[in-house]
Amino acid sequence: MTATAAPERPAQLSLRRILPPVVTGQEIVLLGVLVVLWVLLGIFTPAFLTPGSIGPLLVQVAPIALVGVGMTFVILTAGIDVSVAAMIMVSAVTTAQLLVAFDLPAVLALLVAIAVGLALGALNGVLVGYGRVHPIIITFGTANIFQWIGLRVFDSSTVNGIPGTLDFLGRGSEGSTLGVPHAFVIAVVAVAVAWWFLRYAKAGRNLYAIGGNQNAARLAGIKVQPRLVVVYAVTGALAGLAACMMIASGTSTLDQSVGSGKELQVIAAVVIGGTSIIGGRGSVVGTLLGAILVQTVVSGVTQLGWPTQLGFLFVGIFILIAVGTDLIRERARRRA
Amino acid sequence: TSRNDTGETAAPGATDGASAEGLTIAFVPKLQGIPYFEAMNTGGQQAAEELGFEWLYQGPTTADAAAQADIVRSFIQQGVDVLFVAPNDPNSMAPLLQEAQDAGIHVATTDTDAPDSVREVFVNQASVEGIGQALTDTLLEAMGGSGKYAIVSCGETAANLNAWIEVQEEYTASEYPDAEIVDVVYAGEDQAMATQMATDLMNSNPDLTGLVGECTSSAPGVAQAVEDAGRTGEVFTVGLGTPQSMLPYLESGSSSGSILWDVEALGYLTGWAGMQLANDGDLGDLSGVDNEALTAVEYDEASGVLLLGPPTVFTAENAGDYDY
Amino acid sequence: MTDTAQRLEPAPQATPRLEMRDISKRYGGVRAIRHADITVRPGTVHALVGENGAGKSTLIKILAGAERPDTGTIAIDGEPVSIHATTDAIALGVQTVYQEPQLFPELTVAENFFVGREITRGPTIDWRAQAPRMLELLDTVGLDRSLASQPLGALSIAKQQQVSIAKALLERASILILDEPSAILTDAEIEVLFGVVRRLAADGVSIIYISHRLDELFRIADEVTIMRDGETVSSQPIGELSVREIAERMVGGEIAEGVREAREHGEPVLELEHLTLEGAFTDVSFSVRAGEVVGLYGLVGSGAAEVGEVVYGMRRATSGRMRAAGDERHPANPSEAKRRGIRMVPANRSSQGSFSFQSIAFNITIGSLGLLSRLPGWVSPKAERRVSDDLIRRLAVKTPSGKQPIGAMSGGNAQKVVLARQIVEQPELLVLAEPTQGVDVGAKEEIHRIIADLAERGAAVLVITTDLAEVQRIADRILVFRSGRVAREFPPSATQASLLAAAAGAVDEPGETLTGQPAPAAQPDAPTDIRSTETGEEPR
Amino acid sequence: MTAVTTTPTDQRRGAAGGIRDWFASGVLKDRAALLLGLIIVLLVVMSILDAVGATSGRFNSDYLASSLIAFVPLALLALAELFVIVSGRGGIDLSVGSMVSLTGIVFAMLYQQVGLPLPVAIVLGVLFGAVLGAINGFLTAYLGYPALITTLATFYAYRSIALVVSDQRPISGPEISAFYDAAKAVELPVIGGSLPLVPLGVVTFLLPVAIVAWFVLNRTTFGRKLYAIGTNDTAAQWAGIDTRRTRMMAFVTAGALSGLVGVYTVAQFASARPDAGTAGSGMALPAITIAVLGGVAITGGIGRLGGILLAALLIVWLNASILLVVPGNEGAQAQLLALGVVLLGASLLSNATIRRRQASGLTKPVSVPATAPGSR
Ligand SMILES: Nc1ncnc2c1ncn2[C@@H]1O[C@H](COP(=O)(O)OP(=O)(O)OP(=O)(O)O)[C@@H](O)[C@H]1O
Ligand SMILES: Nc1ncnc2c1ncn2[C@@H]1O[C@H](COP(=O)(O)OP(=O)(O)OP(=O)(O)O)[C@@H](O)[C@H]1O
Ligand SMILES: [Mg+2]
Ligand SMILES: [Mg+2]
Repeated sequence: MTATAAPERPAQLSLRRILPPVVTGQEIVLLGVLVVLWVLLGIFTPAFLTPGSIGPLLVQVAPIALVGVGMTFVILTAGIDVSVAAMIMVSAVTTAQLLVAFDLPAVLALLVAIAVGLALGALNGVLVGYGRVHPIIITFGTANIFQWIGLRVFDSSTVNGIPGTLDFLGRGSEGSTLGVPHAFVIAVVAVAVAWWFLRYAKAGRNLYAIGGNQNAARLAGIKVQPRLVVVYAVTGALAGLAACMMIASGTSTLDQSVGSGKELQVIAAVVIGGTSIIGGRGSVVGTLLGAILVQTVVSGVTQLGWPTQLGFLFVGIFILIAVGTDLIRERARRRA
Repeated sequence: TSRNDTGETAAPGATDGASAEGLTIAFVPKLQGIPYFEAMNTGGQQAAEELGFEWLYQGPTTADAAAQADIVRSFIQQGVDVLFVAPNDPNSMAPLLQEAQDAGIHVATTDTDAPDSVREVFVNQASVEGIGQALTDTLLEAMGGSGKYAIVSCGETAANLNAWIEVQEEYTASEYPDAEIVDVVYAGEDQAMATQMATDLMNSNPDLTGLVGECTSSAPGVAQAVEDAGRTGEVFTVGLGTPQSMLPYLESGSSSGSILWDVEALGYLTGWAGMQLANDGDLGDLSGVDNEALTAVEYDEASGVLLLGPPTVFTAENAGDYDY
Repeated sequence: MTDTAQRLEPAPQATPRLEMRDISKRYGGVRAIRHADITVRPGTVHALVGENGAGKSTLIKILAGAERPDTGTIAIDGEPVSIHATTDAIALGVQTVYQEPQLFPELTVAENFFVGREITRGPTIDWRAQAPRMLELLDTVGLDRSLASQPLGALSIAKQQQVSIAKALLERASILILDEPSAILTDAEIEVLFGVVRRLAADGVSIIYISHRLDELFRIADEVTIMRDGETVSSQPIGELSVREIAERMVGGEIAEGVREAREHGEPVLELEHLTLEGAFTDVSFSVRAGEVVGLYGLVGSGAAEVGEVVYGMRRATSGRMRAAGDERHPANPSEAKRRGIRMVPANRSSQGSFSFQSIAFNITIGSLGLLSRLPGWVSPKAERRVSDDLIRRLAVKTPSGKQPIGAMSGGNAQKVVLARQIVEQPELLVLAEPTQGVDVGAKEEIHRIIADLAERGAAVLVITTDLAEVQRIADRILVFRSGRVAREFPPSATQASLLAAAAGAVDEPGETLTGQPAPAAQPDAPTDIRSTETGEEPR
Repeated sequence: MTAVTTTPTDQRRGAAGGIRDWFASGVLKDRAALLLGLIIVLLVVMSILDAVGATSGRFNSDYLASSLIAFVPLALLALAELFVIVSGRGGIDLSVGSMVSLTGIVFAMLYQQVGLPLPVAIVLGVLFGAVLGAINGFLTAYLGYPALITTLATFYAYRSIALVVSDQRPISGPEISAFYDAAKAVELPVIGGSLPLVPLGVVTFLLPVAIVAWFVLNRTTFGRKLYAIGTNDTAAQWAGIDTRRTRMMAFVTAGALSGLVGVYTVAQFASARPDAGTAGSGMALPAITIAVLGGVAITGGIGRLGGILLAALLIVWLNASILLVVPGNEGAQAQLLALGVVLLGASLLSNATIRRRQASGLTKPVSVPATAPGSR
């Protein structure tokens, strides 16, 4: 019988061969592209590679990367969340108003923001998990509703005179230690934790399973729906934290425009990072690099003195390049 | 079925007598919820109470010509007597104003004009030149009459912002030979974007000593960027910012001045002009009005422009007096 | 069989391993199962048979916790149990291999083993603990250990099926459910499977084995329960029945044997000379004449399937000549093949064949839209109804109307529709891959008749199958494929043994191969040989 | 427990038949019915509010008709989304708004600045839109980019190109202002006298397109192929359909429709705005929302024209009604709430098609209560 006929083989397999590689090709490609870009910008602009320039850039990146972590989870489960911008808006305005009204301590402000985001995200999760409607539809719907909530809270005015409570997350000098912005550190920590979680934790690996074949995951005994609720809730919470960063890096007034258009930027960062939009494959490190890439391009165009409207043309092109290389490698992998 | 209803509902507007009784004046801003237009609303309501007409205010949630048109249409349907619009897109508003007039409504513009339209009057906060020059003068006074500066504008397509920018360019070239505008960037209505772009500009032009925030969202943005970069006193900023949002920066010195005008007064003037239109009153004489903010008002019969007066320069001293 | 007989010894009154009583299940208006009873004794292999839609899968889904029964009781080892979720079933020692492998293409084979029941240290997965057991199981089902680190998506369907079987052995089960495990396995792989099943049974595990290949049941099963229209019709030791009796009880009527009498063949319609596709098959030469049915028999991965795909233009041959429907050019794609009168029925009904929530009419006509109106590019509903109704009648598709979505049909009928699509216009050359895989006996019978009928009308037919009985039944000539080559040609009269031998490469008299050069002599490690060729196979 | 009595079998056929007919007749028609119901409810409620004087303006046919000017672009773009989404494989087009902006600018340049005759300029504008769509299509169908990514990229790219080529200034002029007549409300010929003024665009743009689109979707082989590749791409290949070309054509169609909307918005705004399709939240998300609300299954293969038109009509009239009922800023805000609630409500109510595809059994990608056994 075959079993017996099978020749002898090492009894152990090294983990590296069972788990996905530590760094994906996509991450290497992105890193390469980034290095090249930064070098070029360093050459062609006077001050791109100075702390005064990189610092603020990373502060700008932080919220995108942070929400990107959640969005990566969501897209891994073959979902998508187009309501993040609206969630940012709601928790930003709520927090800002409380800061002005009660001069909350930073910790409390953070908790409030995160709690608000968590609540909204959980609503998304419940609807996605139990509503049996495609996530893009659910989150389109909730996005509109969240926006309405946000506008009601704004109550047709801006929030003025926001205290500097959260400045330790901002662009200013309080915002960074030894030139390293705290906001960015937080984002990096979040990415690191997520990376570990997705690679080694049971719950993390199961997300890939859910994204790869939801029905099979259910039959394998994974509680799919609760997991989805958590995933969307976490995204909401991260959006809340990102909202604090935006308050901090923004001016002393907050207006309705907060967060607008961020959902597409976040999705752009995630897909540039090599996460497959159909789920089951992706990495948070890629997302971080993607977020940095997008912001580099936008800032780079400004610093080069080119018309700023060109910035997003390049973002578009980079999306195609990044995903293109991923497609090519994917084909190669399938052939091999 | 009811083709003529509109005519009937609109009739009052056309026939209504001289009194302000039952007079309804509507105002459609470019965008709701921003302090600038909400302040105009306040001024308008104040006028309504004092002069005794009904003041309606409704704006789109995004600065979007189509959304604005829907609201204008609903006001036409409501058969208001006078309709004021601050058009997002003057061209697209023109035909709608025509429709409104055909429905027997007095139409007018405020804050932003729709030049080749049937509007009866344009309530102008300040002349394009006035604003452009005030911005330039205030900034260059701080910069010591020379140096490089850049402009952080907002919506790429905003007509009046682009007009002001043109004036600034010409005026700087002619009046301040040693000064130069190195770049004009567009941040949309997004404060964070404005701040980031200002930061980028300072980095890419180390010898930059001035920044202009061309609209109410980028004015505080550029000041914030200067503060964050810790270059208050080296890089000077001015902008068109509402007093409340600029106050902290005026006090910290990161903003050398905010060029604007008494927005509530502008709203008041708009309301008053509306009443005059409805009663075929003379837009020239404000005798009936006691509002010290409206002393400098001029009316130009020919162009049908009602000018609030020269722009105000807000400083740390006076900015606190305004609650918007 | 003999050891089977011995295992039947234990006294009947021993408490049964599983007792499902009076199980009923409705889906909307459909009564999937009605008062079904089944009793499985410890250490026995219990076959569950029935036509498509008889309720087999549903019954076992209920036991596996994938569906909830409306009524009925389940007792395991005499203890009444309630199974609400798959996890409950697993906890009770019920392991299930579902009809279609329920796996995760993006995860590695190793990970697929443990999804949902990982061995953890704290929150993290403990691979040191997991790896060894998994590797053993790969050996057990005859899979190469090196596959452990492969993404599952890169494996052939058959291998994936084997993985899901191995997976089911991970935890000591008291009841193992296999729902049509053999449908996509080659005979060699089935042998391995049987070995595993026998060993488990010997250890006292009870196995519920669903299959449409009735003949194989006699080699593995101790008892058989027959289902029809959601009811359990009968249940007894399988020795008491013949294949024919079982088949008749399944359909509740007589089945006529379809015999194919030899007849004159016309001109060659398909001629292959030294055709080669890298990694699939090499130097293949044969021809099919008008009115002739040629059977390509080979194990999965033998390369036979790819031959069909090349002929139909799904793939490009790397070298060699091909003359199809009087044209030297290799068809660039199926649409070109179609234009030349070449049609092919794909192997996988659901993923390659059906437009699930479109109507039957849509499914039948979609391959011949040209017929649906005189002016090109246009579609006339009348013509559509005419064409589809005609084929529904011709192929005796069991449906009240062409409006019904194909997704609502069982395998047999769905297969007929997919077949119908390719014979709307009488094809000059018809290629069929696994035309009756997983189709119940009744439908199988009818499909074979249809194929024969097409040949009668002058079509050249190439049937590519891994089903021995089938190829014997319908082919005028049988080409046995092995390791990407035509190993030998047989007449339909050849014995199953010799066919299987040629396919597995066990026995092979040199000189008798079509391709001339002596085929490799009998090898002791034949299966390894097969594996090595399969690994060269390209995943779809 | 041997032979089956025929009665239950018959009952099964009956029951299963009922469900089958319901399914075959389509959850889509269901959706259309739902939307129609909602529209009627809206009209009734509003008429009552109007009667009791709870509305700030008369709610009458004139108002409903005049608000249709916003109906045209919304419906056309939702239709564009229908083609792309139905083509399956995660088909979706985020770039329609940008295409509208860009084609609008190009059209205005050709018409206003180059001075081409109007029909020529319109045709070229639409063709240009088709080219933009072809780029999306090529990237997606032939190079294998996921549609969401392709169109996210081109959304950014087209948008910035529109701003750059127009030097971010709206293009306007006498000709274009006159072109507003193509969109403005007029009296329809012959029967017009008895009807309210209908925006001309409904007749000149929407109606013809809708009729053509209906035939394309239901009476042409392209339509069949479109639904086929959306339902099961692999099976479509095996059926000998050129899936890439079909999918490409879906995007080209979407591009052409966006181009048409680009031209229309020029008329509607009496100027070509480089941000016409991207201002505020942009036109793409509403279009997708309308398509989904109209019963298009985001997973492909399902979607009908009628649903789209009804969905667009519902939203346009709902928005118009809200403005009459809710005064001040709350009015415009309430529109957001309404859209969200309607979308969620409708999808959660009748999501049967999608549910069948995702959830049900272990067997087929989709399955419905079967009849095969019952009907024998
Ligand atoms: N999820 C479902 N929804 C509705 N009806 C279903 C569902 N699953 C099964 N059915 C019904 O239950 C009956 C039995 O289905 P089942 O899959 O058990 O048949 P089967 O015996 O497994 O057929 P096959 O041999 O083709 O696998 C079918 O006729 C069908 O009508
Ligand atoms: N999830 C489901 N929903 C509705 N009906 C189903 C479902 N699953 C199976 N059925 C019905 O059960 C019957 C048998 O289903 P099944 O999928 O087992 O057939 P099949 O697997 O194609 O047959 P076979 O596998 O024996 O060829 C069919 O009538 C099918 O419509
Ligand atoms: Mg089956
Ligand atoms: Mg089954």
